[in-house]
Amino acid sequence: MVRNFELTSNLLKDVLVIKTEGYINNAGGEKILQEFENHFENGVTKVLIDIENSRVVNSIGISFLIEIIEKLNSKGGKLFFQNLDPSIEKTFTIMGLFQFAEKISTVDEIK
Amino acid sequence: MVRNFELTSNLLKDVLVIKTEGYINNAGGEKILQEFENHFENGVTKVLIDIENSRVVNSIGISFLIEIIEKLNSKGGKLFFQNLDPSIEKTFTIMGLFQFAEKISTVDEIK
Amino acid sequence: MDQHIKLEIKLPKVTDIELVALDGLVLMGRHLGITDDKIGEARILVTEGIINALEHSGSEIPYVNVDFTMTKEKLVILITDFGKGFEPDEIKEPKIIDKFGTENKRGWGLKLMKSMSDGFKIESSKNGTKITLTKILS
Amino acid sequence: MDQHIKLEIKLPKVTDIELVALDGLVLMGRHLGITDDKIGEARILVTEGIINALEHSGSEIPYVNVDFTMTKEKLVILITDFGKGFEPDEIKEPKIIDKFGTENKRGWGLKLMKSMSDGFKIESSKNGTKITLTKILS
Ligand SMILES: Nc1ncnc2c1ncn2[C@@H]1O[C@H](COP(=O)(O)OP(=O)(O)O)[C@@H](O)[C@H]1O
Ligand SMILES: Nc1ncnc2c1ncn2[C@@H]1O[C@H](COP(=O)(O)OP(=O)(O)O)[C@@H](O)[C@H]1O
Repeated sequence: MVRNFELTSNLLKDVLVIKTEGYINNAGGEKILQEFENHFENGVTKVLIDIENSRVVNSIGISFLIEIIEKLNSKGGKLFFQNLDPSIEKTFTIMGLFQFAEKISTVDEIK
Repeated sequence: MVRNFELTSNLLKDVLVIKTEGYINNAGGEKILQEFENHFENGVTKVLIDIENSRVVNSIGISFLIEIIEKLNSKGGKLFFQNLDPSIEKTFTIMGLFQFAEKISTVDEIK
Repeated sequence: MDQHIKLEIKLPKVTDIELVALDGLVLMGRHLGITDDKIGEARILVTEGIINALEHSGSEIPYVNVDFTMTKEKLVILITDFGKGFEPDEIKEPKIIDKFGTENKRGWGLKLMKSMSDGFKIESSKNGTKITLTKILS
Repeated sequence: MDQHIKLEIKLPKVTDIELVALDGLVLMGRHLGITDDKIGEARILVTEGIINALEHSGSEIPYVNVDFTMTKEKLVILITDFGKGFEPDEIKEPKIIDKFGTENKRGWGLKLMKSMSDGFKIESSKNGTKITLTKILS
Protein backbone atom coordinates (compact mmCIF):
# COMPACT_ATOMS: atom_id res chain seq x y z
CA MET A 1 0.00 0.00 0.00
CA VAL A 2 0.91 3.62 -0.47
CA ARG A 3 2.74 5.00 2.56
CA ASN A 4 3.41 8.57 3.58
CA PHE A 5 6.92 9.94 3.80
CA GLU A 6 8.36 9.99 7.29
CA LEU A 7 11.74 10.61 8.82
CA THR A 8 13.47 10.18 12.13
CA SER A 9 16.72 11.85 13.08
CA ASN A 10 19.22 11.71 15.89
CA LEU A 11 22.69 13.01 16.69
CA LEU A 12 25.42 10.38 16.96
CA LYS A 13 28.25 12.43 18.46
CA ASP A 14 28.67 15.22 15.89
CA VAL A 15 26.90 13.38 13.05
CA LEU A 16 23.26 14.09 12.25
CA VAL A 17 21.68 10.79 11.14
CA ILE A 18 18.45 11.14 9.18
CA LYS A 19 16.55 7.95 8.44
CA THR A 20 13.87 8.29 5.80
CA GLU A 21 10.86 6.13 5.07
CA GLY A 22 8.68 6.28 1.97
CA TYR A 23 8.77 8.19 -1.30
CA ILE A 24 11.38 10.97 -1.53
CA ASN A 25 9.32 13.29 -3.74
CA ASN A 26 9.05 17.07 -3.60
CA ALA A 27 7.43 17.04 -0.16
CA GLY A 28 9.82 14.37 1.14
CA GLY A 29 12.88 16.24 -0.09
CA GLU A 30 11.61 19.41 1.54
CA LYS A 31 11.19 17.62 4.87
CA ILE A 32 14.74 16.30 4.74
CA LEU A 33 16.06 19.80 3.97
CA GLN A 34 14.01 21.25 6.82
CA GLU A 35 15.32 18.70 9.30
CA PHE A 36 18.86 19.35 8.10
CA GLU A 37 18.49 23.12 8.46
CA ASN A 38 17.24 22.82 12.03
CA HIS A 39 20.54 21.21 12.97
CA PHE A 40 22.77 23.10 10.54
CA GLU A 41 21.81 26.30 12.32
CA ASN A 42 23.19 24.73 15.49
CA GLY A 43 26.52 23.99 13.84
CA VAL A 44 26.15 20.43 12.58
CA THR A 45 28.38 19.85 9.53
CA LYS A 46 28.32 16.07 9.12
CA VAL A 47 25.11 14.48 7.91
CA LEU A 48 24.28 10.86 7.19
CA ILE A 49 21.11 10.01 5.31
CA ASP A 50 20.00 6.40 5.61
CA ILE A 51 17.53 5.70 2.82
CA GLU A 52 17.09 1.97 3.32
CA ASN A 53 13.34 2.40 3.70
CA SER A 54 12.90 4.80 0.80
CA ARG A 55 12.68 2.58 -2.23
CA VAL A 56 11.23 5.28 -4.45
CA VAL A 57 12.83 8.64 -5.18
CA ASN A 58 12.42 11.27 -7.87
CA SER A 59 14.76 13.93 -9.17
CA ILE A 60 12.74 16.73 -7.59
CA GLY A 61 13.18 15.16 -4.16
CA ILE A 62 16.88 14.60 -4.77
CA SER A 63 17.36 18.21 -5.86
CA PHE A 64 16.82 19.20 -2.21
CA LEU A 65 19.86 17.09 -1.32
CA ILE A 66 21.92 19.29 -3.64
CA GLU A 67 20.91 22.22 -1.49
CA ILE A 68 22.11 20.33 1.58
CA ILE A 69 25.42 19.57 -0.14
CA GLU A 70 25.83 23.23 -1.08
CA LYS A 71 25.26 24.41 2.49
CA LEU A 72 27.58 21.77 3.95
CA ASN A 73 30.31 22.67 1.42
CA SER A 74 30.17 26.29 2.55
CA LYS A 75 31.16 25.18 6.08
CA GLY A 76 33.63 22.45 5.12
CA GLY A 77 31.07 19.80 6.06
CA LYS A 78 29.99 16.67 4.22
CA LEU A 79 26.96 14.58 3.32
CA PHE A 80 27.05 10.77 3.57
CA PHE A 81 24.63 8.12 2.38
CA GLN A 82 23.92 4.67 3.75
CA ASN A 83 21.92 1.75 2.36
CA LEU A 84 21.57 2.98 -1.19
CA ASP A 85 19.83 0.56 -3.48
CA PRO A 86 21.67 0.07 -6.79
CA SER A 87 19.31 2.08 -8.99
CA ILE A 88 19.24 4.98 -6.53
CA GLU A 89 23.04 4.88 -6.35
CA LYS A 90 23.15 5.03 -10.14
CA THR A 91 20.76 8.01 -10.07
CA PHE A 92 23.03 9.85 -7.63
CA THR A 93 26.06 9.02 -9.79
CA ILE A 94 24.42 10.41 -12.93
CA MET A 95 23.49 13.58 -11.06
CA GLY A 96 27.05 13.94 -9.84
CA LEU A 97 26.23 13.79 -6.13
CA PHE A 98 29.27 11.63 -5.39
CA GLN A 99 31.57 14.46 -6.49
CA PHE A 100 30.66 15.98 -3.12
CA ALA A 101 28.90 13.31 -1.07
CA GLU A 102 30.10 9.87 -0.02
CA LYS A 103 28.57 6.43 0.27
CA ILE A 104 29.46 4.59 3.45
CA SER A 105 28.54 1.29 5.10
CA THR A 106 28.46 2.29 8.76
CA VAL A 107 28.41 5.55 10.64
CA ASP A 108 31.82 4.68 12.14
CA GLU A 109 33.44 5.45 8.80
CA ILE A 110 32.75 9.14 9.40
CA LYS A 111 35.80 10.74 11.04
CA MET B 1 6.03 -0.55 -3.07
CA VAL B 2 4.69 -4.03 -3.50
CA ARG B 3 5.74 -6.31 -0.66
CA ASN B 4 5.68 -10.09 -0.43
CA PHE B 5 3.52 -11.88 2.10
CA GLU B 6 5.33 -12.96 5.24
CA LEU B 7 4.36 -14.35 8.59
CA THR B 8 5.92 -14.94 11.97
CA SER B 9 4.45 -17.18 14.64
CA ASN B 10 5.07 -18.04 18.25
CA LEU B 11 3.41 -19.87 21.09
CA LEU B 12 2.27 -17.76 24.03
CA LYS B 13 1.45 -20.46 26.60
CA ASP B 14 -1.15 -22.54 24.76
CA VAL B 15 -2.05 -19.87 22.17
CA LEU B 16 -0.51 -19.90 18.70
CA VAL B 17 -0.01 -16.28 17.64
CA ILE B 18 0.42 -15.74 13.90
CA LYS B 19 1.42 -12.25 12.79
CA THR B 20 0.98 -11.62 9.09
CA GLU B 21 2.53 -9.00 6.84
CA GLY B 22 1.45 -8.12 3.31
CA TYR B 23 -1.36 -9.17 1.03
CA ILE B 24 -3.50 -12.11 2.23
CA ASN B 25 -4.22 -13.54 -1.21
CA ASN B 26 -4.41 -17.18 -2.28
CA ALA B 27 -0.71 -17.78 -1.53
CA GLY B 28 -0.87 -15.82 1.73
CA GLY B 29 -3.95 -17.70 2.94
CA GLU B 30 -2.28 -21.01 2.12
CA LYS B 31 0.80 -20.05 4.17
CA ILE B 32 -1.35 -19.17 7.18
CA LEU B 33 -3.20 -22.50 6.89
CA GLN B 34 0.11 -24.36 6.61
CA GLU B 35 1.53 -22.67 9.69
CA PHE B 36 -1.67 -23.42 11.58
CA GLU B 37 -1.60 -27.09 10.58
CA ASN B 38 1.98 -27.54 11.76
CA HIS B 39 0.85 -26.59 15.27
CA PHE B 40 -2.64 -28.09 15.14
CA GLU B 41 -1.04 -31.51 14.65
CA ASN B 42 0.74 -30.93 17.94
CA GLY B 43 -2.50 -30.22 19.76
CA VAL B 44 -2.82 -26.42 19.60
CA THR B 45 -6.51 -25.40 19.70
CA LYS B 46 -6.30 -21.65 20.34
CA VAL B 47 -5.07 -19.45 17.54
CA LEU B 48 -4.69 -15.70 17.36
CA ILE B 49 -4.10 -14.03 14.00
CA ASP B 50 -2.73 -10.50 14.19
CA ILE B 51 -3.29 -8.84 10.83
CA GLU B 52 -2.18 -5.32 11.70
CA ASN B 53 0.38 -5.37 8.89
CA SER B 54 -1.88 -6.91 6.27
CA ARG B 55 -3.84 -4.01 4.89
CA VAL B 56 -4.98 -5.89 1.80
CA VAL B 57 -6.94 -9.15 1.80
CA ASN B 58 -9.10 -10.96 -0.70
CA SER B 59 -11.87 -13.48 -0.29
CA ILE B 60 -9.74 -16.33 -1.63
CA GLY B 61 -7.15 -15.70 1.08
CA ILE B 62 -9.85 -15.47 3.74
CA SER B 63 -11.43 -18.73 2.60
CA PHE B 64 -8.38 -20.50 4.06
CA LEU B 65 -9.32 -19.05 7.44
CA ILE B 66 -12.67 -20.85 7.17
CA GLU B 67 -10.73 -24.09 6.92
CA ILE B 68 -8.84 -23.16 10.09
CA ILE B 69 -12.14 -22.40 11.86
CA GLU B 70 -13.57 -25.75 10.75
CA LYS B 71 -10.59 -27.68 12.07
CA LEU B 72 -10.56 -25.78 15.37
CA ASN B 73 -14.31 -26.35 15.80
CA SER B 74 -13.80 -30.08 15.48
CA LYS B 75 -11.54 -30.02 18.57
CA GLY B 76 -13.47 -27.45 20.60
CA GLY B 77 -10.85 -24.81 19.81
CA LYS B 78 -11.23 -21.23 18.65
CA LEU B 79 -9.80 -18.64 16.28
CA PHE B 80 -9.20 -15.04 17.44
CA PHE B 81 -8.31 -11.91 15.50
CA GLN B 82 -6.39 -8.86 16.59
CA ASN B 83 -5.88 -5.46 14.94
CA LEU B 84 -8.58 -5.72 12.31
CA ASP B 85 -8.98 -2.63 10.21
CA PRO B 86 -12.62 -1.55 9.85
CA SER B 87 -13.11 -2.68 6.24
CA ILE B 88 -11.52 -6.07 6.91
CA GLU B 89 -13.71 -6.47 9.99
CA LYS B 90 -16.74 -5.69 7.84
CA THR B 91 -15.57 -8.29 5.30
CA PHE B 92 -15.30 -10.94 8.03
CA THR B 93 -18.75 -9.97 9.33
CA ILE B 94 -20.34 -10.33 5.90
CA MET B 95 -18.70 -13.73 5.47
CA GLY B 96 -20.00 -14.81 8.88
CA LEU B 97 -16.59 -15.49 10.42
CA PHE B 98 -17.63 -13.95 13.74
CA GLN B 99 -20.25 -16.66 14.19
CA PHE B 100 -17.25 -18.83 15.08
CA ALA B 101 -14.25 -16.57 15.55
CA GLU B 102 -13.76 -13.67 17.96
CA LYS B 103 -12.19 -10.24 17.78
CA ILE B 104 -10.02 -9.36 20.76
CA SER B 105 -7.77 -6.49 21.81
CA THR B 106 -5.00 -8.35 23.64
CA VAL B 107 -3.91 -11.94 23.87
CA ASP B 108 -4.74 -11.87 27.61
CA GLU B 109 -8.44 -11.99 26.75
CA ILE B 110 -8.00 -15.59 25.65
CA LYS B 111 -8.79 -17.88 28.58
CA MET C 1 -18.25 22.62 -9.92
CA ASP C 2 -17.60 19.25 -8.43
CA GLN C 3 -14.13 17.90 -9.03
CA HIS C 4 -14.27 14.73 -10.99
CA ILE C 5 -11.24 12.50 -11.50
CA LYS C 6 -10.81 9.43 -13.62
CA LEU C 7 -8.31 6.61 -13.65
CA GLU C 8 -8.42 4.04 -16.41
CA ILE C 9 -6.32 0.89 -16.36
CA LYS C 10 -5.97 -2.09 -18.65
CA LEU C 11 -4.49 -4.79 -16.45
CA PRO C 12 -2.71 -7.90 -17.74
CA LYS C 13 -3.28 -11.28 -16.10
CA VAL C 14 -0.36 -11.15 -13.67
CA THR C 15 -0.31 -12.26 -10.01
CA ASP C 16 -1.44 -9.52 -7.59
CA ILE C 17 -1.88 -6.98 -10.41
CA GLU C 18 -5.05 -5.76 -8.65
CA LEU C 19 -2.68 -3.91 -6.28
CA VAL C 20 -2.07 -1.41 -9.08
CA ALA C 21 -5.72 -0.42 -9.06
CA LEU C 22 -5.82 -0.31 -5.26
CA ASP C 23 -2.94 2.16 -5.13
CA GLY C 24 -4.72 4.37 -7.63
CA LEU C 25 -7.85 4.28 -5.52
CA VAL C 26 -5.96 5.23 -2.36
CA LEU C 27 -4.18 8.13 -4.09
CA MET C 28 -7.36 9.49 -5.62
CA GLY C 29 -9.12 9.18 -2.29
CA ARG C 30 -6.33 11.07 -0.57
CA HIS C 31 -6.47 13.78 -3.24
CA LEU C 32 -10.19 14.32 -2.63
CA GLY C 33 -9.95 13.91 1.14
CA ILE C 34 -12.09 10.77 1.36
CA THR C 35 -12.04 8.91 4.71
CA ASP C 36 -9.90 5.79 5.09
CA ASP C 37 -12.97 3.73 5.97
CA LYS C 38 -14.77 4.55 2.73
CA ILE C 39 -11.66 3.90 0.68
CA GLY C 40 -11.06 0.69 2.64
CA GLU C 41 -14.48 -0.63 1.67
CA ALA C 42 -14.02 0.48 -1.92
CA ARG C 43 -10.73 -1.43 -1.96
CA ILE C 44 -12.56 -4.64 -1.08
CA LEU C 45 -14.98 -4.09 -3.96
CA VAL C 46 -12.19 -3.45 -6.44
CA THR C 47 -10.12 -6.40 -5.28
CA GLU C 48 -13.01 -8.85 -5.56
CA GLY C 49 -14.15 -7.50 -8.91
CA ILE C 50 -10.70 -7.70 -10.44
CA ILE C 51 -9.77 -11.16 -9.18
CA ASN C 52 -13.03 -12.54 -10.55
CA ALA C 53 -12.49 -10.86 -13.88
CA LEU C 54 -8.88 -12.03 -14.12
CA GLU C 55 -9.78 -15.58 -13.18
CA HIS C 56 -12.40 -15.70 -15.90
CA SER C 57 -10.86 -13.46 -18.54
CA GLY C 58 -10.38 -15.65 -21.58
CA SER C 59 -6.97 -16.84 -22.71
CA GLU C 60 -7.44 -14.90 -25.93
CA ILE C 61 -7.81 -11.54 -24.23
CA PRO C 62 -6.09 -12.00 -20.86
CA TYR C 63 -6.75 -8.42 -19.83
CA VAL C 64 -9.21 -6.64 -17.59
CA ASN C 65 -10.26 -3.02 -17.87
CA VAL C 66 -10.77 -1.08 -14.67
CA ASP C 67 -12.19 2.45 -14.76
CA PHE C 68 -12.69 4.68 -11.76
CA THR C 69 -14.66 7.89 -11.68
CA MET C 70 -14.44 9.65 -8.34
CA THR C 71 -15.90 12.81 -6.87
CA LYS C 72 -16.02 13.80 -3.21
CA GLU C 73 -19.51 12.30 -3.12
CA LYS C 74 -19.33 9.12 -5.15
CA LEU C 75 -17.09 6.49 -6.69
CA VAL C 76 -18.12 4.52 -9.75
CA ILE C 77 -16.04 1.44 -10.59
CA LEU C 78 -16.35 -0.35 -13.92
CA ILE C 79 -14.63 -3.70 -14.36
CA THR C 80 -14.76 -5.40 -17.74
CA ASP C 81 -13.41 -8.77 -18.81
CA PHE C 82 -13.56 -10.72 -22.05
CA GLY C 83 -14.17 -14.16 -20.63
CA LYS C 84 -17.04 -16.59 -21.19
CA GLY C 85 -19.51 -14.77 -18.95
CA PHE C 86 -21.90 -16.30 -16.39
CA GLU C 87 -25.48 -16.25 -15.17
CA PRO C 88 -25.48 -14.32 -11.84
CA ASP C 89 -28.94 -15.62 -10.87
CA GLU C 90 -27.60 -19.16 -10.87
CA ILE C 91 -24.99 -18.41 -8.21
CA LYS C 92 -26.17 -19.59 -4.80
CA GLU C 93 -25.76 -17.23 -1.83
CA PRO C 94 -22.81 -18.54 0.21
CA LYS C 95 -23.13 -19.37 3.92
CA ILE C 96 -20.19 -20.16 6.14
CA ILE C 97 -21.92 -23.21 7.66
CA ASP C 98 -22.46 -24.69 4.20
CA LYS C 99 -18.72 -24.42 3.59
CA PHE C 100 -17.85 -26.72 6.49
CA GLY C 101 -17.29 -30.28 5.34
CA THR C 102 -16.81 -29.27 1.72
CA GLU C 103 -13.53 -29.05 -0.12
CA ASN C 104 -14.02 -25.58 -1.59
CA LYS C 105 -14.46 -22.73 0.86
CA ARG C 106 -14.55 -20.06 -1.83
CA GLY C 107 -17.47 -18.24 -3.43
CA TRP C 108 -17.58 -14.94 -1.49
CA GLY C 109 -16.70 -12.30 -4.07
CA LEU C 110 -20.18 -11.53 -5.40
CA LYS C 111 -21.68 -11.48 -1.91
CA LEU C 112 -19.02 -9.05 -0.68
CA MET C 113 -19.51 -6.76 -3.67
CA LYS C 114 -23.28 -6.80 -3.21
CA SER C 115 -23.10 -6.19 0.55
CA MET C 116 -20.42 -3.54 0.64
CA SER C 117 -21.40 -1.41 -2.35
CA ASP C 118 -24.20 1.10 -2.73
CA GLY C 119 -24.96 -0.14 -6.22
CA PHE C 120 -24.00 -3.31 -8.06
CA LYS C 121 -24.88 -4.25 -11.61
CA ILE C 122 -23.67 -7.21 -13.66
CA GLU C 123 -23.91 -7.36 -17.44
CA SER C 124 -22.66 -10.69 -18.72
CA SER C 125 -22.72 -12.45 -22.05
CA LYS C 126 -20.63 -15.10 -23.75
CA ASN C 127 -18.25 -12.32 -24.81
CA GLY C 128 -17.45 -11.18 -21.33
CA THR C 129 -18.67 -9.53 -18.18
CA LYS C 130 -18.97 -5.93 -17.10
CA ILE C 131 -19.68 -5.04 -13.52
CA THR C 132 -20.56 -1.57 -12.29
CA LEU C 133 -20.04 -0.84 -8.63
CA THR C 134 -21.08 2.37 -6.92
CA LYS C 135 -19.90 3.56 -3.54
CA ILE C 136 -21.20 6.66 -1.81
CA LEU C 137 -18.22 8.49 -0.29
CA SER C 138 -19.72 11.48 1.49
CA MET D 1 6.81 -17.63 -28.63
CA ASP D 2 8.00 -14.88 -26.38
CA GLN D 3 5.58 -13.85 -23.67
CA HIS D 4 4.54 -10.32 -24.14
CA ILE D 5 2.55 -8.39 -21.53
CA LYS D 6 0.99 -4.98 -21.67
CA LEU D 7 -0.21 -2.56 -19.05
CA GLU D 8 -2.00 0.61 -20.10
CA ILE D 9 -2.87 3.37 -17.68
CA LYS D 10 -4.52 6.75 -18.01
CA LEU D 11 -3.39 8.64 -14.93
CA PRO D 12 -5.12 11.72 -13.52
CA LYS D 13 -3.08 14.64 -12.18
CA VAL D 14 -3.01 13.57 -8.55
CA THR D 15 -0.07 13.73 -6.11
CA ASP D 16 2.17 10.64 -6.25
CA ILE D 17 -0.04 8.95 -8.86
CA GLU D 18 3.13 7.71 -10.60
CA LEU D 19 3.30 5.08 -7.84
CA VAL D 20 0.44 3.28 -9.60
CA ALA D 21 2.60 2.76 -12.67
CA LEU D 22 5.60 1.74 -10.56
CA ASP D 23 3.63 -1.02 -8.86
CA GLY D 24 2.52 -2.32 -12.23
CA LEU D 25 6.10 -2.37 -13.41
CA VAL D 26 7.28 -4.29 -10.35
CA LEU D 27 4.48 -6.87 -10.65
CA MET D 28 5.09 -7.42 -14.37
CA GLY D 29 8.81 -7.73 -13.74
CA ARG D 30 8.19 -10.30 -11.02
CA HIS D 31 5.88 -12.23 -13.35
CA LEU D 32 8.58 -12.45 -16.02
CA GLY D 33 11.42 -13.02 -13.55
CA ILE D 34 13.29 -9.79 -14.33
CA THR D 35 16.07 -8.82 -11.89
CA ASP D 36 15.43 -6.18 -9.24
CA ASP D 37 18.26 -4.03 -10.62
CA LYS D 38 16.75 -3.80 -14.09
CA ILE D 39 13.31 -3.05 -12.69
CA GLY D 40 14.84 -0.52 -10.31
CA GLU D 41 16.36 1.40 -13.22
CA ALA D 42 13.15 1.15 -15.21
CA ARG D 43 11.32 2.61 -12.20
CA ILE D 44 13.51 5.69 -12.31
CA LEU D 45 12.71 6.17 -16.02
CA VAL D 46 8.98 5.81 -15.44
CA THR D 47 8.95 8.13 -12.44
CA GLU D 48 10.81 10.90 -14.25
CA GLY D 49 8.75 10.57 -17.41
CA ILE D 50 5.45 10.70 -15.56
CA ILE D 51 6.27 13.62 -13.27
CA ASN D 52 7.39 15.68 -16.26
CA ALA D 53 4.27 14.80 -18.18
CA LEU D 54 1.99 15.56 -15.22
CA GLU D 55 3.70 18.86 -14.51
CA HIS D 56 3.24 19.95 -18.09
CA SER D 57 -0.05 18.26 -18.98
CA GLY D 58 -2.44 21.05 -19.81
CA SER D 59 -5.26 22.07 -17.53
CA GLU D 60 -7.73 21.05 -20.22
CA ILE D 61 -6.58 17.45 -20.34
CA PRO D 62 -4.97 16.86 -16.95
CA TYR D 63 -4.19 13.22 -17.76
CA VAL D 64 -1.14 11.27 -18.80
CA ASN D 65 -1.14 7.98 -20.67
CA VAL D 66 1.42 5.40 -19.69
CA ASP D 67 1.81 2.20 -21.70
CA PHE D 68 4.19 -0.64 -20.88
CA THR D 69 5.07 -3.51 -23.17
CA MET D 70 7.32 -6.05 -21.51
CA THR D 71 8.98 -9.28 -22.56
CA LYS D 72 11.77 -11.12 -20.77
CA GLU D 73 14.18 -9.26 -23.05
CA LYS D 74 12.87 -5.74 -23.31
CA LEU D 75 10.61 -3.10 -21.84
CA VAL D 76 9.11 -0.32 -23.92
CA ILE D 77 7.54 2.59 -22.04
CA LEU D 78 5.36 5.16 -23.77
CA ILE D 79 4.37 8.30 -21.87
CA THR D 80 2.01 10.78 -23.51
CA ASP D 81 0.77 14.12 -22.26
CA PHE D 82 -1.44 16.80 -23.77
CA GLY D 83 0.46 19.85 -22.59
CA LYS D 84 2.06 22.68 -24.53
CA GLY D 85 5.14 20.68 -25.60
CA PHE D 86 8.77 21.81 -25.61
CA GLU D 87 11.93 21.87 -27.70
CA PRO D 88 14.29 19.22 -26.24
CA ASP D 89 17.34 20.65 -28.04
CA GLU D 90 16.93 23.90 -26.14
CA ILE D 91 17.29 22.20 -22.76
CA LYS D 92 20.81 22.66 -21.40
CA GLU D 93 22.58 19.61 -19.94
CA PRO D 94 22.49 20.01 -16.14
CA LYS D 95 25.68 19.93 -14.04
CA ILE D 96 25.68 19.80 -10.28
CA ILE D 97 28.31 22.58 -10.00
CA ASP D 98 26.12 24.90 -12.04
CA LYS D 99 23.29 24.35 -9.56
CA PHE D 100 25.28 25.74 -6.63
CA GLY D 101 24.49 29.38 -6.01
CA THR D 102 21.25 29.23 -7.97
CA GLU D 103 17.76 29.07 -6.54
CA ASN D 104 16.50 26.15 -8.62
CA LYS D 105 18.35 22.85 -8.24
CA ARG D 106 15.99 20.96 -10.54
CA GLY D 107 16.36 19.96 -14.19
CA TRP D 108 17.52 16.32 -13.95
CA GLY D 109 14.67 14.31 -15.42
CA LEU D 110 15.70 14.30 -19.08
CA LYS D 111 19.33 13.57 -18.23
CA LEU D 112 18.34 10.62 -16.03
CA MET D 113 16.04 9.21 -18.71
CA LYS D 114 18.73 9.60 -21.37
CA SER D 115 21.47 8.06 -19.21
CA MET D 116 19.55 5.17 -17.72
CA SER D 117 17.58 3.98 -20.74
CA ASP D 118 18.74 1.99 -23.74
CA GLY D 119 16.65 4.13 -26.05
CA PHE D 120 14.99 7.51 -25.59
CA LYS D 121 12.88 9.38 -28.10
CA ILE D 122 10.90 12.59 -27.62
CA GLU D 123 8.13 13.70 -29.97
CA SER D 124 6.77 17.06 -28.92
CA SER D 125 4.44 19.60 -30.46
CA LYS D 126 2.14 22.31 -29.17
CA ASN D 127 -0.49 19.60 -28.64
CA GLY D 128 1.60 17.56 -26.28
CA THR D 129 4.59 15.34 -25.80
CA LYS D 130 5.17 11.65 -26.29
CA ILE D 131 8.30 9.99 -24.97
CA THR D 132 9.36 6.46 -25.80
CA LEU D 133 11.82 4.79 -23.46
CA THR D 134 13.41 1.41 -24.07
CA LYS D 135 15.15 -0.69 -21.47
CA ILE D 136 16.92 -3.96 -22.23
CA LEU D 137 16.05 -6.45 -19.49
CA SER D 138 17.99 -9.58 -20.36
N1 LIG E 1 -16.25 -12.05 -14.29
C1 LIG E 1 -16.77 -13.30 -14.26
N2 LIG E 1 -16.80 -14.06 -15.38
C2 LIG E 1 -17.32 -15.32 -15.35
N3 LIG E 1 -17.81 -15.89 -14.24
C3 LIG E 1 -17.80 -15.19 -13.09
C4 LIG E 1 -17.29 -13.86 -13.03
N4 LIG E 1 -17.41 -13.42 -11.76
C5 LIG E 1 -17.97 -14.42 -11.07
N5 LIG E 1 -18.23 -15.49 -11.85
C6 LIG E 1 -18.86 -16.78 -11.45
O1 LIG E 1 -19.50 -16.62 -10.22
C7 LIG E 1 -18.97 -17.51 -9.25
C8 LIG E 1 -18.96 -16.88 -7.88
O2 LIG E 1 -18.04 -15.82 -7.85
P1 LIG E 1 -17.54 -15.27 -6.46
O3 LIG E 1 -18.71 -15.02 -5.59
O4 LIG E 1 -16.66 -14.11 -6.73
O5 LIG E 1 -16.69 -16.44 -5.80
P2 LIG E 1 -15.43 -17.24 -6.36
O6 LIG E 1 -14.80 -16.42 -7.43
O7 LIG E 1 -14.57 -17.42 -5.17
O8 LIG E 1 -15.99 -18.55 -6.85
C9 LIG E 1 -17.59 -17.87 -9.76
O9 LIG E 1 -17.15 -19.12 -9.29
C10 LIG E 1 -17.83 -17.87 -11.27
O10 LIG E 1 -18.42 -19.09 -11.68
N1 LIG F 1 6.44 16.55 -21.05
C1 LIG F 1 6.94 17.79 -21.12
N2 LIG F 1 6.19 18.81 -21.63
C2 LIG F 1 6.67 20.06 -21.69
N3 LIG F 1 7.91 20.41 -21.29
C3 LIG F 1 8.71 19.45 -20.79
C4 LIG F 1 8.27 18.11 -20.68
N4 LIG F 1 9.29 17.38 -20.17
C5 LIG F 1 10.30 18.24 -19.96
N5 LIG F 1 9.97 19.49 -20.33
C6 LIG F 1 10.82 20.70 -20.28
O1 LIG F 1 12.16 20.30 -20.10
C7 LIG F 1 12.68 20.87 -18.89
C8 LIG F 1 13.67 19.91 -18.27
O2 LIG F 1 13.00 18.78 -17.77
P1 LIG F 1 13.68 17.84 -16.72
O3 LIG F 1 15.05 17.54 -17.19
O4 LIG F 1 12.81 16.69 -16.49
O5 LIG F 1 13.82 18.70 -15.40
P2 LIG F 1 12.70 19.46 -14.53
O6 LIG F 1 11.38 18.85 -14.86
O7 LIG F 1 13.11 19.24 -13.14
O8 LIG F 1 12.83 20.91 -14.93
C9 LIG F 1 11.47 21.18 -18.05
O9 LIG F 1 11.73 22.18 -17.12
C10 LIG F 1 10.45 21.58 -19.10
O10 LIG F 1 10.65 22.92 -19.49
